[in-house]
Amino acid sequence: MNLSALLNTLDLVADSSPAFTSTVVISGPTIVLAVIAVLVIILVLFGRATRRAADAKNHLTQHEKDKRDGTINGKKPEKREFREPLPAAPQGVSPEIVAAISAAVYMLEGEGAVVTSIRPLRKNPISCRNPWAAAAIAENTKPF
Amino acid sequence: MNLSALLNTLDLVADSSPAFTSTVVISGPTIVLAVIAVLVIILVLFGRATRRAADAKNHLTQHEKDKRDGTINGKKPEKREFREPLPAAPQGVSPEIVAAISAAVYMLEGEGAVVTSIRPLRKNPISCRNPWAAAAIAENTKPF
Amino acid sequence: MNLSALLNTLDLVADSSPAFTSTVVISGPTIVLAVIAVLVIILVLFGRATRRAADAKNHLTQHEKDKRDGTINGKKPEKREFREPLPAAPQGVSPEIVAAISAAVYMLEGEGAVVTSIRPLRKNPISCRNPWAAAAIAENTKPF
Amino acid sequence: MEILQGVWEVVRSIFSNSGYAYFFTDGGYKNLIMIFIAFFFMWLGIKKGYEPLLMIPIAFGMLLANLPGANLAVQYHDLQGFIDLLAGRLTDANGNVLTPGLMDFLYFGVKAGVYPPLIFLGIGAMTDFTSLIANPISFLLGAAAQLGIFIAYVIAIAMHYDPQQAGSIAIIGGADGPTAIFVTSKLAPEMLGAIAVAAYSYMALVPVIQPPIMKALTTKKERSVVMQTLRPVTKKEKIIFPITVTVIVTLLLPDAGVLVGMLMLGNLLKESGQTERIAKAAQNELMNIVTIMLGLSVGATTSAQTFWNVKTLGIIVLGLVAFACGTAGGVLFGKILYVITRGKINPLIGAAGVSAVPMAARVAQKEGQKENPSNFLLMHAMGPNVSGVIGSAVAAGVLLTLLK
Amino acid sequence: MEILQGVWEVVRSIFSNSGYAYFFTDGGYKNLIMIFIAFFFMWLGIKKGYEPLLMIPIAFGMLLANLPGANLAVQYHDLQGFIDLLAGRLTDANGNVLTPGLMDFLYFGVKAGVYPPLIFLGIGAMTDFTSLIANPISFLLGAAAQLGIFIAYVIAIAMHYDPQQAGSIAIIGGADGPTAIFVTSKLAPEMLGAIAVAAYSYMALVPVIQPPIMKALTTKKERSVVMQTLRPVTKKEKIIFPITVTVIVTLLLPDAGVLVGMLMLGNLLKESGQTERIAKAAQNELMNIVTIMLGLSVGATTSAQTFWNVKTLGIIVLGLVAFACGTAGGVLFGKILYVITRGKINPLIGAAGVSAVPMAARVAQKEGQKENPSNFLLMHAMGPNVSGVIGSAVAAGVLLTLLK
Amino acid sequence: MEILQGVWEVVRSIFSNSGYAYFFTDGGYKNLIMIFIAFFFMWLGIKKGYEPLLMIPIAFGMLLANLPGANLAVQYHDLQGFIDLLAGRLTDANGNVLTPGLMDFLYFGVKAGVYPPLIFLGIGAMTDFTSLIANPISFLLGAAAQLGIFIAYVIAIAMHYDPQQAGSIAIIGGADGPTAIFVTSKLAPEMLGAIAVAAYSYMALVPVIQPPIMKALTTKKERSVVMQTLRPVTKKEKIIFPITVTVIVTLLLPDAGVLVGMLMLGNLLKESGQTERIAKAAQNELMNIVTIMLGLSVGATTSAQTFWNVKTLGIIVLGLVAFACGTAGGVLFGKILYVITRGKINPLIGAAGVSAVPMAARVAQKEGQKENPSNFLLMHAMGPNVSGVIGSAVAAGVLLTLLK
Ligand code: NA
Ligand code: NA
Ligand code: NA
Repeated sequence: MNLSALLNTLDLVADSSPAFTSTVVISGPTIVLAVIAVLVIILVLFGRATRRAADAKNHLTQHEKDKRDGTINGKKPEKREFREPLPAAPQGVSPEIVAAISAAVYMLEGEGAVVTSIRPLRKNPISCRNPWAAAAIAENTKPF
Repeated sequence: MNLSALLNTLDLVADSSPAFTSTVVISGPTIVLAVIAVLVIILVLFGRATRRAADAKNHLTQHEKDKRDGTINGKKPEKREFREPLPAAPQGVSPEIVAAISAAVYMLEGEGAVVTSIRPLRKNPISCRNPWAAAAIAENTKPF
Repeated sequence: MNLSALLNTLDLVADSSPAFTSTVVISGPTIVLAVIAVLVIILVLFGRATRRAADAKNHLTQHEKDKRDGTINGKKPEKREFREPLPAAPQGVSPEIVAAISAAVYMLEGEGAVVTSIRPLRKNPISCRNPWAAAAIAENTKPF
Repeated sequence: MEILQGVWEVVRSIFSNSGYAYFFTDGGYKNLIMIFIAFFFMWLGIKKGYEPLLMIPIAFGMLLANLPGANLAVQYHDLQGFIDLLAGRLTDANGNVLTPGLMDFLYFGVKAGVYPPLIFLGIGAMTDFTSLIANPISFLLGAAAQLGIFIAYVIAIAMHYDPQQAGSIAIIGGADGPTAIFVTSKLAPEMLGAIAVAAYSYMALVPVIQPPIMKALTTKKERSVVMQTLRPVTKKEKIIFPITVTVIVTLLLPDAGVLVGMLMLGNLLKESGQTERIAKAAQNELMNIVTIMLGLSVGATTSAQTFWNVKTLGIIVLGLVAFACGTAGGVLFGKILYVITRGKINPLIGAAGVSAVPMAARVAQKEGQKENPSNFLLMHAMGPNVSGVIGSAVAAGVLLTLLK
Repeated sequence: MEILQGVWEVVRSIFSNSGYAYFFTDGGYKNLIMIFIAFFFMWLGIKKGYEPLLMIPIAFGMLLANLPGANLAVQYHDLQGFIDLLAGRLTDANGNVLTPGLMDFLYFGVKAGVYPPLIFLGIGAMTDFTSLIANPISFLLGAAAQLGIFIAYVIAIAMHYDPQQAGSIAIIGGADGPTAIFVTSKLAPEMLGAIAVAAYSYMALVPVIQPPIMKALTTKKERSVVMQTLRPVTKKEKIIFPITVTVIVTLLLPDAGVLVGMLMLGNLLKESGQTERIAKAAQNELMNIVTIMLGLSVGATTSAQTFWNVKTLGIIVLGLVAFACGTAGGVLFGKILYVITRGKINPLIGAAGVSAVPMAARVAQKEGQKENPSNFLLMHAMGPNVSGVIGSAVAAGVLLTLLK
Repeated sequence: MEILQGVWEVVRSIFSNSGYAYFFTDGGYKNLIMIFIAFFFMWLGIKKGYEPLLMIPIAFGMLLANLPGANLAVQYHDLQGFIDLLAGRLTDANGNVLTPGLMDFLYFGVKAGVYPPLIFLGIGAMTDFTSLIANPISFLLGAAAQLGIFIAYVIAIAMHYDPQQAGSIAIIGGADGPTAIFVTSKLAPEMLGAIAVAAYSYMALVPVIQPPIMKALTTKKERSVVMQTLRPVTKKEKIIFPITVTVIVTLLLPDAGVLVGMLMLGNLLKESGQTERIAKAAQNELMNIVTIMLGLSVGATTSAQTFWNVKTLGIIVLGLVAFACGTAGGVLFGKILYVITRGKINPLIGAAGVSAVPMAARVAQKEGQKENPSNFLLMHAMGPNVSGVIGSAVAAGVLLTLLK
């Protein structure tokens, strides 16, 4: 059954009346938030399930598990061994991420950025299968 | 004049009757084979005409002619000079073909294959004009 | 208002009569020439405006200005310093243009041509953004 | 004599009845104004770089549509009208039968609602939802930033727009071109050109519109928040994400299904790892071809009569309101999350929720870095940013459901 | 009060009338089943790699078509129905006027018989017929492997399918997706989704289905036959081949003309050496775009009512029968040729005659190598393999002629 | 017995009613002749390299259209006919309802006037108008070379062609395939195949047809003229040029608007420097796909009844006349400019005004070099050459205005 069919049975005619306008302006954001909230809940639950399955499967060492959970649950990791060589790297940001983001920022903004390592670029979260697709992403994500 | 128009005049209505079903199941393969058989005959005749024309044009030496005919008419060539260096090459398979096929098999199956020469790949019967087309062939001939 | 609507009011019916045919054959080329002539006038005026604006903006030296105007207004430049090293280069053709055209001719005709410099090819007036587009231009401007 | 007279009449008629002469007829000046507006938008696209991939085709379509007699304006508003036009059943004001022109055929893909979903397919194949999967809470920011849509709706109603027109104007606040075109082509096709142009203009102006709002609504401390590294996301999650979103959203809000579904199909083709060939086609060949046809035919809907009136002027104002309120909504919701998470979320990334991928995310990155040069918000802002695309498709579904 | 009531009604209605609620209405469970079937086929495509280029779009189209209220299922079955849908003359069971959705427009290319020939154009531009030209006798193996089609037809009739449905099911044995879709869209469009999915599934299962049949029907001696080197083929022959095949087949069997003709045009564009530019476009851009639209819209024909019934279950059984019998037919005819040529033909290459290019040829190669590690049948098997494409197009012509 | 009889009847009927048998029926020989004509054009395209990108698809379409019973000929001549065909309202001479075939759908883009403007879009994106901007006077040469069109028109009228047919034949002299197809599909669709083939054949023959005319009309001194270096052209001029040409031409001659407008949009996309992505799509993907569909469906309009008659034979003669007179017109106008500019313009470049880009310009280059080996006219000839494209689009507008 279609929603607009139902709206007809509710005598909610789309007009410029305050009643209908208020309906739109109150129910609109509510519905958008509600739909997205359902998605958030499912994603959170699914993320947990995935991690649990991964844990069970991979027999992670407690150390590794702590590290990863620390990142996800939002607890600060107590110690990061690779922190010293990068003075500017702030709490919670690994040097690889800094490099990756620096490169991305440089590409997008043309501003200078200290690149500490070239390796992480291979793991750039923007999927760059071929140069044409990469150019396409850079060029074409803009207009939409 | 269309065949289905004729079938109407024959009172051959497409139904589930044994008569019509038998008609389909007997005439169907017959027609397919007949159509293909006509093609085979034409191809064979055309192939012979092509060779004859090529012979007349190229003034082939008798030796070369024998060699080529031997391959086509299915007679074993008495001697192949380049046979010794390739122990595994069986009767009727030239080392170039072995190499080409090995490469093809390797590409398709991922199994090891002895490649004796890199040159025949240029004559690879799969037309590889550009890498994208080649990838397309490998990737896309699969689904259809 | 559409032209054909007007033609109807003029009782100019498209038929095979000498009157209509003459109308077509006289007014046709006239209109084509007139439309193009309007374009020519606008382009000439616009070209002058552009140059004047460029002059005002760039504060060209008188020497450079003369040189450029000489080319455009059709006056022969009195002297070309780089003329000697290229004996075949005729009046009004710079060696760079010779090279560019030689390369273009060579590409198109396959005939030999003396290429004096490889640099001007970068300024080749045919836009060659990528090899595929370049191939496309060479291949596809042909049929249309 | 007859011949010379005929020739003279023809040549004279060419000039006296050409488009030039038309400009001096009753109402002809409107076309002239439209042509200059087209030049203005071309200038925006070419010289200013305002979303040129769509602005230039739209502006050129606008130019062609307003050259009198060229039959390059879209002549119908619904599918039945297209059939009538083909069958020779549509007439103009003087009773002359209209003949279909190029733009009528190209526009069919807009009116049929085919081009925007195909562009969403391509966008999906180019979008990386990793940040969103790693940090689902940022999804809410992409929802909050749709607030501007509904605020603009109220104001538009107050300015005496029809509900359908108000909804079409409001969706500019979604900061998403294909969504705006899709909704407008269904609700108020007569405003399509103006709304498309406004949407793409404001999207290009994101770096100008957003920063003052972001600064006004946040404290220095909030803007300085450095966010935690995102967790890694498995391939499995990336594959299940588009399927889940399609099912959940479409079941809750069927009218959002076509946009969300095609976006997610594109993403699935990319993430599956099995269909690179067609994922590439979706994001390159198909998208480029559709972009040309969409831009050109949307521009060609702007005949002088429909475009240039007071209602169009309102679009400019309301579009800006929608954008600004959307930004504010995202930032304010970001502040709520800042409080809830005890300072773990930087409210600036809320502004990225308006979509306008990836510019809004870059703006958030830039503003954050102004307070703390070593603060890298880009990846965190990508979450709200791509969720803004989904958010405005959901808002589009709401508007279509209520107003259609 | 009125406002609050309105809001409440809207929000409540969203949830009480969403697709979720629909699942609990009369017959709603069928959609839920279909959604899980779609998930299953997505899993086959993504995880198992079963012809993912078509399986994933088909499965996603199936998912979208069965999300209630989204208007993403194909709503018509013939061209007249499409016109009626555009003109607002089609109604649902309750008398509501149907509005055309995205899938209705994309499906037009299937129903009009445009997509499959365009895919054949691309396949032709990718196919090398050299092996077939060098060894024309292998053409007969591609004909013999169509036997399965007609055996499946008899069984389908015995299982009380209509002749048109039986023909559509039988063509699965042709192991050729576009051919199966073309025939089914003409004869039994209500079965299109199921048959397309079955055809692509069994094509993906060729390496599982064929080897036991091949072993059961051949002796070790037969499987060990090493075939002669193929003669070289001139460019002239390669150019004349597609033209000849087009003329001969179309004159004998006009209904096979459109498939065979487009296949051969694609091949001519490739072999002519003069039209590389458009041959590439046919095998890349055009084919990829059509593949997306074909897959998606074929999947969208599977509404819950038509897909999930006993007749669909039969397709699974009969498709397997058709495949198995086709393989057997090819191998048995190979044995006949083995005898006639006094052991020069290896019967294994007959199995490649079902088409499913190039997988069936690889299977023949692999089985032959098991008996003799230095036996390379691949090139010899390519002959029957590509002839199987022509063979099933001819068989399609026969079925269309007799059953249409 | 019934079964055997049925089988026998079916098999017998296949052969007795196949296309082969049709050739011996009344008028059937015409199809056979057409098939051989198609072979001839294939030979021209493949072996002789006569514009193969269009000649091969056209010839293949011609072949398919004349294979009896295959339903691969275009069956309608106007848009209403297409709708009737879809709706099952068209019948053949015997009263049987016609069913739409593949070519009917592909031809829709020709009949709707969509393909030629899209090809012009691609051509515009590939064309460099620098030479023309630097030397506007050469624009006039591209206008003068359209003279052949109108001379051919008079002769065609004298040979008792309809005015519409005469105009379609005359436009061959424009040496521009898409323009010829666009005009003919509007004025005389029944001649489309013949005119397209003639146009492309003569375009391929430019290096044979032009040189004798060029030599006959010029003196050695004229041919030896070395032209001045062209001035550099700014990016701004290149951007303003396409916009200006669109506005001026379309206002003066609205019927030329669609061709000129799309050509100039393509050029603007290229020159703007902001839209490389879609400019590439216009000149590659879109153009290649449209080329295949255009060629194939234009070829499929040549049913035996319409193609092979005395009127078609006249096209061959008149096309040559149009070409020759166009060349002469360009050269003679070049001589006028030679006098006016006091020997600064080489009259040979006038011959390039027929368009046929870039072959005609190469011919001018070659002839000039014969007199003076160090004379490089290529860049100077490109001006008239590309202006010939605009010139013939303008001439097409005149013909459409007067004859439509
Ligand atoms: Na948005
Ligand atoms: Na097959
Ligand atoms: Na021309």
